[in-house]
Amino acid sequence: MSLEIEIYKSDDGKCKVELIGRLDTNTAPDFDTKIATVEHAEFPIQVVDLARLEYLSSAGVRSLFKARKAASDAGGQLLLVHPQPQVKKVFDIIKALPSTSVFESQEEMDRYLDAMQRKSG
Amino acid sequence: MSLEIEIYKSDDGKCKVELIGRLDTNTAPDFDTKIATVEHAEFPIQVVDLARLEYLSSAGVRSLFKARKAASDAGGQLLLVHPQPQVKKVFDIIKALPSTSVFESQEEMDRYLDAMQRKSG
Amino acid sequence: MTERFVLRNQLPEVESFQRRLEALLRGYAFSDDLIHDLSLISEEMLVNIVHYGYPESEAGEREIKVVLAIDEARRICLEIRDDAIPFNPLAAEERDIDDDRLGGWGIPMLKTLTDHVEYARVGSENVLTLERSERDS
Amino acid sequence: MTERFVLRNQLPEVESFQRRLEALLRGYAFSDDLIHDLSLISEEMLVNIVHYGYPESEAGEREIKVVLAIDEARRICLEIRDDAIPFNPLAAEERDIDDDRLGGWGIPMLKTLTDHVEYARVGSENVLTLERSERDS
Ligand SMILES: Nc1ncnc2c1ncn2[C@@H]1O[C@H](COP(=O)(O)OP(=O)(O)O)[C@@H](O)[C@H]1O
Ligand SMILES: Nc1ncnc2c1ncn2[C@@H]1O[C@H](COP(=O)(O)OP(=O)(O)O)[C@@H](O)[C@H]1O
Repeated sequence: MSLEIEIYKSDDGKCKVELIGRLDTNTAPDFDTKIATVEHAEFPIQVVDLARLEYLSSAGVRSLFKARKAASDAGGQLLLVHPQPQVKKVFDIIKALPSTSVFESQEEMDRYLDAMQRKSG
Repeated sequence: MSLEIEIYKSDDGKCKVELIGRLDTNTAPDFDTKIATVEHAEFPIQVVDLARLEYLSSAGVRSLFKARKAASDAGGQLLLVHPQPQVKKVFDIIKALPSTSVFESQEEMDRYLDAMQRKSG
Repeated sequence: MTERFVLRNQLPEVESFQRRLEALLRGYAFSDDLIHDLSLISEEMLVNIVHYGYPESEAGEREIKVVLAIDEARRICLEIRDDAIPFNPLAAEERDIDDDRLGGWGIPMLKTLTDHVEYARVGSENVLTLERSERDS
Repeated sequence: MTERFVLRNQLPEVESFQRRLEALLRGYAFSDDLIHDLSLISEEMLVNIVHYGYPESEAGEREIKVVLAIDEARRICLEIRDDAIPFNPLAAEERDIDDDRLGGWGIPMLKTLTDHVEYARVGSENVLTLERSERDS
């Protein structure tokens, strides 16, 4: 009935955040605090892995959006991957979410990042 | 036609290695070198994520086994997760592989690790 | 069957209500999908009441009443009653696409995940009644 | 159809053969599963020949010949011919379960992933012939 947050970092500036459990009114503040510890300069691309997120309420959505905005304000990106059915349902209600920020699979995300890099490079 | 190896580490001693592409005669030496850089004392549990591994030959199996043995010799563990069908097929041929080292999902692996911890704690 | 709950206006009560609601519906063999949706709507509506309905100074001192009813057709009716400031979520302005506020999702969820919703101000109370049955998936 | 390949006894040749084999079979609309299996067996057998069959000092100087044939029934026949030291993989000792060597998987794969395998020593050559058709999955 709670949230576990695992933050993994690679030597080459990739950061992956795994959310396990529920991101809701109760647990969102903990997510806010932990995601804020990831330096944007060092980790411009932050991937939030939702594979084990069972429940997302609007308080959680708000936290994800805040983190996404913080990343993009700092010139980086925060991407979401592997939403499960209940979580996908919530994203579907929130139609305003750009399709370029939630990816079904890591492959789909890789293709997006590759395309982006080709454009900017 | 090659292998990408992404190594992620958490502050609390978890290490996740993502293999993308092919682990075969050509690429196994690169895996051997990179996995050897992960300190067993600091990261007793190493998780190798096979979600994006498309091809595994016996040279790759040998490398995974070597890494697994190095981890257990050092008192740690190396676990494999998310084998795709072609990779699962290879593991099936190698019946000797203990069922406690390849997991279909992260949840399954978590349950195993929890049970282990309860036993030892 | 009808079940009554009384919650104080503070967040931990919302969470424990959700757990009880989920367990109860699970006992009636409703689908994970339906249980998820009702739990989610409950969180959205109850947290809003706690956050916006009462002054900070009265936190934990007021009561929110919830009635859960399941009829023979397995239609679920949830009634949420509070004596907070008048607020009709159905009359609240629709969020528009260009809206760049980070929040404001609770009410769209209420509308999408229920079959029918009604609001009434009855005396000093907000009464929100919502219905939901199993959906084909 | 029949296609002939000549490889030098060095690892990069094995990999490029695999790529050509995969492309060719893809052109014939074989399943990913079958293509995977034949590519895998090829790697296993050809790498073994390169590693164990020839002295290190002759690396890259000898030829391994491969013939791929596909018959009307879409049965695939792969013949691998080398002039390395005599070695019959079918006569090689079975790995046993308690075997704690880290390797030794190439030959079990050969047996599992083909429908039929034959070995012959013909003059100074090892001739390994294997057959494989689509399998129900
Ligand atoms: N029970 C309530 N009492 C008073 N105002 C409310 C109530 N519920 C919602 N509101 C108002 O409606 C707005 C939209 O609510 P909602 O869609 O849940 O999004 P959010 O809570 O993220 O702002 C809130 O910001 C608040 O101003
Ligand atoms: N072409 C070959 N020529 C000579 N010896 C071979 C050949 N292929 C395999 N062998 C022998 O058979 C053993 C088992 O081969 P294999 O099952 O592919 O496993 P591995 O190569 O991992 O040892 C090898 O260790 C080697 O001694």
